[in-house]
Amino acid sequence: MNGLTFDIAHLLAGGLVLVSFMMLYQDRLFALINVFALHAIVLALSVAWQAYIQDAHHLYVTAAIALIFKALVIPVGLHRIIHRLGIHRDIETAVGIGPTMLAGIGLVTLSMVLMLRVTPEADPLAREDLAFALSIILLGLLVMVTRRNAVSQVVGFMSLENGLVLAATGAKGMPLVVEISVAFSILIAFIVIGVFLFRIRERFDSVDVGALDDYRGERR
Amino acid sequence: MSVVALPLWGVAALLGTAIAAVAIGRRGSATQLVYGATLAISAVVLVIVTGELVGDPAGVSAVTLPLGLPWIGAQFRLDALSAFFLLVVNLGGAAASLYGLGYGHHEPAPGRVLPFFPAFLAGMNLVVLANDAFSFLLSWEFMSLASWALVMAHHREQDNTRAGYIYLVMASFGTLALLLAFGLLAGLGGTYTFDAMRAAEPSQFVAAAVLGLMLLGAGSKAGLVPLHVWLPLAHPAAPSHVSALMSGVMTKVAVYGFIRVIFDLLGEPAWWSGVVVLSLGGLTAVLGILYALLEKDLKRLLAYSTIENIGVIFASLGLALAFKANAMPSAAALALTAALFHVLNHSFFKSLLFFGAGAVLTATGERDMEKLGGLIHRMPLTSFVFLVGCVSISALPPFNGFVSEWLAFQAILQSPDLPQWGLKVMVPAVGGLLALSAALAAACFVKAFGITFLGRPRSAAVEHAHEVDRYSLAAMFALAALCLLAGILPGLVIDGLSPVTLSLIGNRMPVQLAQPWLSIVPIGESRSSYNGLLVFVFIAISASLAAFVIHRFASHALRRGPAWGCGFPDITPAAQYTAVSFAQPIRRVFGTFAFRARERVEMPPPGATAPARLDVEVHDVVWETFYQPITGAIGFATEKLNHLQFLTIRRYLTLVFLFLVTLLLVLALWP
Amino acid sequence: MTGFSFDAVAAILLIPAGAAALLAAMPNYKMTAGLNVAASFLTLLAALSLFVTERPQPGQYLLVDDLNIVFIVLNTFVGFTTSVFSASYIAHELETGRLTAPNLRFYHAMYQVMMFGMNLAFVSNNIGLMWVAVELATLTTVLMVGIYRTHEALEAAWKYFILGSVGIALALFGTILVYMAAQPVVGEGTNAMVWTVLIQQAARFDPALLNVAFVFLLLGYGTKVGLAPLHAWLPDAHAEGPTPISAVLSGLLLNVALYGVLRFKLLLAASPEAIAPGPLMVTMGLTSLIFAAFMLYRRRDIKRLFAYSSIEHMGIIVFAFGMGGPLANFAGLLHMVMHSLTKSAIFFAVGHIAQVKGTQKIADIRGLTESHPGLGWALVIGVVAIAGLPPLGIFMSEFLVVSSTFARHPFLAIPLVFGLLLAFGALLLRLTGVAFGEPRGSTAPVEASYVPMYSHLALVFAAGIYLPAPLVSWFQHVADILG
Amino acid sequence: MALIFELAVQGAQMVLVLVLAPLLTGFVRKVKARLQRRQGPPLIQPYRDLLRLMRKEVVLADNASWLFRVIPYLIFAATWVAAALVPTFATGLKFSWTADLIAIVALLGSARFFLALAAMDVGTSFGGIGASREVMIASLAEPAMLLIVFSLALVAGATQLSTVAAFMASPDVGLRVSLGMSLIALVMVAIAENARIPVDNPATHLELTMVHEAMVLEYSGRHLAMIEFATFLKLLLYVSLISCVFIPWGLAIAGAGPQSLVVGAVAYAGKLAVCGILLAVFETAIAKMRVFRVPDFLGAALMLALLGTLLLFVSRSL
Repeated sequence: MNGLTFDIAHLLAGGLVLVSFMMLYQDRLFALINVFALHAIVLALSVAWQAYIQDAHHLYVTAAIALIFKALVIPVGLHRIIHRLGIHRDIETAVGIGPTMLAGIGLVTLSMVLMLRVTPEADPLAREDLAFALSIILLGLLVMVTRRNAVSQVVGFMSLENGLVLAATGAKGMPLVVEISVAFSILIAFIVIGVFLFRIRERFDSVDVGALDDYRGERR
Repeated sequence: MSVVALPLWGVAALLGTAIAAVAIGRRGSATQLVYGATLAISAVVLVIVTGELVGDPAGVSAVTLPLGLPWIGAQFRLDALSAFFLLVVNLGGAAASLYGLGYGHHEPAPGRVLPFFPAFLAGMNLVVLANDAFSFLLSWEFMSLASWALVMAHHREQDNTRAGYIYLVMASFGTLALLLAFGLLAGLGGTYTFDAMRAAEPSQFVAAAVLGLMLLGAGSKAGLVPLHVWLPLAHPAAPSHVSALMSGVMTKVAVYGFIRVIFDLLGEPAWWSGVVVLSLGGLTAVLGILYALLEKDLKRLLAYSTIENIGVIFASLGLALAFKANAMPSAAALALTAALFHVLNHSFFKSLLFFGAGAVLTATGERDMEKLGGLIHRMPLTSFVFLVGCVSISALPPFNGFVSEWLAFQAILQSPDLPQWGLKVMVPAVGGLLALSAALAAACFVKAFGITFLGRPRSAAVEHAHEVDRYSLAAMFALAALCLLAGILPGLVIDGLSPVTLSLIGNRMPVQLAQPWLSIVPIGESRSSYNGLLVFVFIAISASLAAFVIHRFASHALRRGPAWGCGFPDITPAAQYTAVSFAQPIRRVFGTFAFRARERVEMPPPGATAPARLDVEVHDVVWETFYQPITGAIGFATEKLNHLQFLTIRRYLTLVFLFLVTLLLVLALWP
Repeated sequence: MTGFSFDAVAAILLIPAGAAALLAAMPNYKMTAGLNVAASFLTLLAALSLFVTERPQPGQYLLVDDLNIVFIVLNTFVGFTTSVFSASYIAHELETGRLTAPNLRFYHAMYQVMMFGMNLAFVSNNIGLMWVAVELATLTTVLMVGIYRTHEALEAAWKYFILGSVGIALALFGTILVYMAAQPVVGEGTNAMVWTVLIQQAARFDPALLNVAFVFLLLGYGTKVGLAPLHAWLPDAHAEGPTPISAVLSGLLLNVALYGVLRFKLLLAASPEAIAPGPLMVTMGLTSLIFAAFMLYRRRDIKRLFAYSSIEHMGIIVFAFGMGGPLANFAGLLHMVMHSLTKSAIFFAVGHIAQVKGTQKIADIRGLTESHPGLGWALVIGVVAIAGLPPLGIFMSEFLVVSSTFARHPFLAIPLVFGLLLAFGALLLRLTGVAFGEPRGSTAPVEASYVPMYSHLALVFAAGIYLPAPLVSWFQHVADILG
Repeated sequence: MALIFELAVQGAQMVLVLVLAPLLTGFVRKVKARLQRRQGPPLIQPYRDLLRLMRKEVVLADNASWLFRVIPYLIFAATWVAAALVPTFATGLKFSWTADLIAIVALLGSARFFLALAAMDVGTSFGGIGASREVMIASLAEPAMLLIVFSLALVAGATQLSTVAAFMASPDVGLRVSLGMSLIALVMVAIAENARIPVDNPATHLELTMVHEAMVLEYSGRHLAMIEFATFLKLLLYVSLISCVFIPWGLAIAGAGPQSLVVGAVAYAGKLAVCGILLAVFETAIAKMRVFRVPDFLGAALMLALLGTLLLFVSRSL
């Protein structure tokens, strides 16, 4: 029993990492957003699974949040924005795919090494979860770093948040306050980003951060 | 109430005056009130400390106020050393205040001077009184700050702001050096009181480090080469009575700091420390006076000569260290007395000279000697006292400058008894350097007086010059009188200094007032002796005798006529020797190695009508060697780093990301 | 009495919250400004009452101890003075039309929300709650930085937002890790996040987890402290936002984040096998100090200049706490308080200057001591203070940091001194240009009260020469807590 | 009684230098003339010159200041006092301890200081030339002189001339390299200080080469007399200095009886004659050098003196 539950949890978490890699691989915005939706779905599944095995029912809420907001609402919204800004054709990776993938692999191994140093008698499930979560977070950061476009940076950021959620749910009996805060932060993030995109569109033709940088405070 | 409280009350009064000055600075009567107050306060404190120094020489009184660093409080202490330096400070302060009573009226913006002048005096008093590291550094830096504000008084001139900038940066460099020195002395326990430091026995390494740091810290304030660069910029920039204080007194406060730490707190010195200080002193003396010789700005010339005198003082201090390290107390006492005597003398004549320069400045509005000349006719009194100052600073008998110089030479002549060969050989060489600097000083002040006051006026400004007000004259004459007195009655001063040497070295020079005819005898009469009084009397007698005989028997006929000048009728005053041309022979002798001076003469071929040209280029070697590289390096680094202000957000994220990854890697590879 | 004092804590939280709601509803800006001041003042009183009343027992969520009470009082005090300053400042902005009435309503509401967030962060006994509070404060400041809606303001806010939220995420992950470390020992549930519980049990936590956690927390909160190389948001946010916000950012928000770092430093220090947090903090502190010192030289915008000096001082403070030991910790605390007061005072002055001169360009401001003596000399005093010259407070803390460091690790003191001197040179260079020389730009008088500015400077001056004994013993006690 | 005797002797010395100084200069001139196959002026010519100048009226430049008129007396007084403090025929005189060798050098220094000022007072270019060259020469000659004083003092353990002379007369001086060097250096300095060939030519009026003459160019009448007299005194001073330090034999020691004083006086006259002849021979044998060669000349003296001082530590035992 325990073995099976463990395997499934392991599978889902690993799947998340895999999807993160897929995100690294995309160089079109639409594709990126779709993959992110997938990412969110897998997250929702794993959270739900955690909820089931820990029979902590409040986690179902988190799963639902993940499913509804991240898998549906946000991707749709981003699609809209991209259409409105007409930037869906941009190829916007700053670093080549190959190096990015290599870096990603390096990051995953790094997080593995770190987490395996944790004493074994800690709950192995938690350990694996943490390892995966850490790699997802790092990969999300990598996405943000290697993308020029603000939208894709936001996407990368949200995949990072997914990693957080995974970690949080992996932590047994972590009080509700954390989930709330996670949801809350995503909410804020989305609202503020929305506000920004809106404002920025007023002023710039694209949300390209590079365009923003032309308006640095001190010019040389 | 312990004695130390009295000068502290004086300090409080000065600070109160400063605050009051902020309030009343706008009013016309402010100048009178403020300088009157400072004069009164300094005079009172002067009387107190003199009484203390004479009446109760060995007395030590300390007090702790609930201020400053919380767990030790602000500790103050009055002993022989601090009493002597308080005397120097307040004497200078009183003279400057008296001078300011008149000079202050020429101040365009008194609001920028009046509050800071008393604060400056208060700061210097506090430094000398402080008995723990925190209060010492606080007052030290407060002193710098107040003087900085005074340097910035005429802030519209570009040069002054630059001078102020370099000054304050160097000052806080010095303060940080001192801070490190005290950090070492305080040790791990953080015992910041001087008493604790005195008790502690620092290791050889610590002692060496402290000496180095003190040379950096106190040296940069006193103006030791190569840390002197700020001095010739800042001292002239301030109003003249402040310049007098900075040159005549503040540098002495720095010397006090050095003596306090090295002689008092640090315990037994190592013999090589004498070598270091000695050589630095000699170098400073010669370089300082050479700079002064090339200068044509009167106040800057005086500032450079301050550097020279500081060099002389430090050379004597180095001797004292060497003797102290080799357990030759009597010789050490002699050297230390020479140093302190010179401190006193320099505070006299340097203040006097700066007052004179200020008088010239107010009368003509000129500091550039090339535009002066012939002032002796229009400002006879000023020129007389200035002459007295020049003679004293050129170390000529029977004035005071010579006595301290002579004592220093006598101390140098004790060197054969030193065990270390290095010192044996080096001390006379440094003596040669001191002699050289003395001779150059004489040349420098022949130039200063000759170009400024003698000859014919070089600009219209001089034509309308007239004598300065009576306050200024009073201040200058008082100092001139002191110069002569200290010169003809040196025994008084030497005996007055004995408690200081007793407290620092445990020995003193023989009692001088016991000598017949008030002559001074460092060791024994058969070895060496000097009697300023008799020399003065003899010169006076023989001069008047000669004059009498001449006027009795020779002709009185006297006819005024045009100058002879070998029959050359040179009408224009421009044909006179200028400051630069006066220094030219010396520049040719010493300039080539001291300043990498080059002369290029472009002589047109015979028949060509083009004028011949003489180009002289002089390098400030110290600046180019030590400071330009630093500024260059900082400029380069800022240029490079400044790009970090203009990265894209993605790049900033990359920075964060890389930093995170590195830290994680460190953790992963952590054993 | 416990009941009453708990009310004090509650008041500290509830007054800003309520005020925020009210302000959001209120139309008229004069009233809102007044209410803003009033609310901040009440909060200050509540905070002060913590001294006289007996402390509540630490609960699961709230805690008042010697450490955070210092922060709370400082926070509410500067919050109050800044609200006074902002009243006049904002009025001027309204006249010049840079802000509209709705903006102001939003602004004031956000101001109180921010105060609420910061107070909550200080009093929270629960690392999760603390995290929430810190992020709340951060996000509100993001919105206020962007309030002018100029290109520069938007870009600054955007930069702040992206970097800030990455920081948020990292900090959260660190918090989760701490929970993971605590959970096996303390057991599941809220207790594993309660600070007072954690610190008792810390010795038995898994060191490896704690190490990773600390790295993430240091980066997460360090981003808000503005430590190099995580500082990028700070200069622009200071330069482009309204000046009261710059004052609050430098004076308060940085302290909030610093407080977080300190708490977790304690946690790590309590666990013997975990890596010592000291060296890491010392390194980051020195890096920030020297880097900021170099950056100061090329600044042309006066607010950005002082923003970098904030980075520099945060570096010094983190360095001091990293060094540890009674002297250094004392110095760190003192330095933090003094820096908050001085820097906010400087920003008040800069705000007036920018308004009267109509520019933030250093090159266009000259001879202030002549054209506006009150303002100019205040700036001189402020810069002299921030540069660590006596007789002002920062001199004492720098004295203690440098001397104690040199006695223990001479080779750490050298770069420290180097950085200090470098920064001093830059600040003085700019000050000389701004405060002295031929006056340039408008010489119109400033119609705003200098009271907040000079009251801060007066406090700093007083602290520089005399620290009251109770305060000292208090700081010493806290220093001992910090180890 | 003893006191009166001592005072008398002291006074005698003061008068003696005053009387002898012009004679020495006259003697040197005479010998030089003879060496140049000239008749030369009579020995007493300097006295005549002084008297003539005294009788002449003073022509004062229009813009000459009070300083210009005071200075000649100051110079004369300072030089006279200095000269009177150097033992001539007897050591340990009543006031010989008033000033040691360093002070004597400094006295001459102040005389020079004022002379240079006087040169600059009228404001002609020649005064400037003279003054600036004079201080340049002095800036090298004075340190050299002081180093010589050092080496003497390090040998004799005193700067008190009487003591030094007594020590040099005593047998335990021994033969020392450094003393020889100091002697040479001292002679070179003396030549420079007294403006003799090759450094300067006391007899020339060729502006570009002259130093001392350029300074006193504006003086006339009694003022010039004072300055001339001071010059004579200076020469005598240096000669008696050299003789009392390096050929101290015959000097009457402190508190000696009249007969030994007489011996001392005779010996002193002999020394003066010898030195005068040597000086004359040297001056006729050598040519005047360019002004900017002078630093090299004096630099050599400086180096010699320094070397002498340093060699002391090596050759001490000898």
